[in-house]
Amino acid sequence: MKKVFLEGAISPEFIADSIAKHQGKHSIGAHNIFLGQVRGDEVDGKKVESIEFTSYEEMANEKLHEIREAAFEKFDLTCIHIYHSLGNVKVGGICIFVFVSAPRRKQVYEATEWLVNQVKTEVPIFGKEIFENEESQWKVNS
Amino acid sequence: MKKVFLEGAISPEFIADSIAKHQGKHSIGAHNIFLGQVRGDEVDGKKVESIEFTSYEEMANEKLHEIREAAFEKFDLTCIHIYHSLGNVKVGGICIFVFVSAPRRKQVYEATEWLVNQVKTEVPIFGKEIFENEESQWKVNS
Amino acid sequence: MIQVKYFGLIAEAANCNSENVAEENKTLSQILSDLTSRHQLGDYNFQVAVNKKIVSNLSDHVLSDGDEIAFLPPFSGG
Amino acid sequence: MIQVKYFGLIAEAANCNSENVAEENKTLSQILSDLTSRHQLGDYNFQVAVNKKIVSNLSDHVLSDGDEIAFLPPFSGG
Repeated sequence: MKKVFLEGAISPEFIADSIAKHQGKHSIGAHNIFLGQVRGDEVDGKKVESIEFTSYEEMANEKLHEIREAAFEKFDLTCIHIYHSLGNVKVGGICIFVFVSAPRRKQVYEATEWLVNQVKTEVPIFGKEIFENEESQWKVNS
Repeated sequence: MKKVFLEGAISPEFIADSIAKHQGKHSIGAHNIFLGQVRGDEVDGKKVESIEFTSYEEMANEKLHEIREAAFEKFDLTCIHIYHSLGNVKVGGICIFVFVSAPRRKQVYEATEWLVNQVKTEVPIFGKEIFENEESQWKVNS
Repeated sequence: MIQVKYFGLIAEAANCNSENVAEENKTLSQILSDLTSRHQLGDYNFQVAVNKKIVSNLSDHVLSDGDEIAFLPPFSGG
Repeated sequence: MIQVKYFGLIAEAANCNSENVAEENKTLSQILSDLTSRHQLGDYNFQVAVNKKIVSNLSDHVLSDGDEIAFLPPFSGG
């Protein structure tokens, strides 16, 4: 089972490191990366300051394993990496990192989109938006 | 006119730095990144060792400006960045970096795909594959 | 014993993250109905997982000792 | 004067990156035909740009002093 959950925001250095690790794989010709960044939305005049993520981790890990297997069936990919934050991620911080690599570019965009949508709809992760005034509301995915 | 061409491979640190620069833009919720990596293809038993890129830079810059403008018309995006290597990029090195950011994720995948295809088909950049034995052949995009 | 876990909005509403309940030969729908009324979750939207799998047909489900039930509000990762 | 630029495979085949030619009231197609035969480029596949724009209808094109012609083999960036 691959490690998916990271405490807090995912740093640009972590992403650079993941990219660098693929430079020795000479069959890869195309990478596609999706990053979700916490937006400073305003709701009724209050600005989102951070999102607090929790998860049913054991179930999430099982589901993510299934999603990864299904993606390898569906698309011609060399590698798939999925990372998601737990705990607090401030506005501007990256909370999801999906990284797909393949010999050729054709399918990487669709594969990334499919994976991101699967994570959003099928994996038990829960985000709570924390406002400047310390009020909060549970995030709803659209 | 934004700077597109970089000498040699595009480093993971350069990519991390570009990501970090967007973390202060709190309207952004989604990034999509395409990276093209030089593949160690074998052609008639000879392995590609690097690609040497040249360009008609003045025309390429004009064309890239048009492509960027067209993408802003076509898709709901906050930022677009396109970088391409000139000179020698060894196998495993990154030679194209297309970076799209938007408030929401919906269009980022398609926008990235469109931009990459435009760069490949409309921009006067020429790649020459250099083999281990110092022979070479001009790259043909598929 | 059945272990019950509550997540996100539901954990907050129930004011509880997890608890154990005796099964006493009850079906899944009976246990859910007990817990929903005890924690006043009737107005909330949630799915139920048993042993980490979503159960879509709650009425047919038979529980065994050691099963783990989870109350899952709408997912909002990413 | 017209400046002529050659790129990629075409520069290699012509053994030339750029040169100046006198226009002498020639049309674009005349100049291209001269250069193609001088550099033996007849077997190669290329597009022509004038002042950084691809010219699709070569026969209609009228050149002016100071124009820049480019011989562009198939693009293969990325």
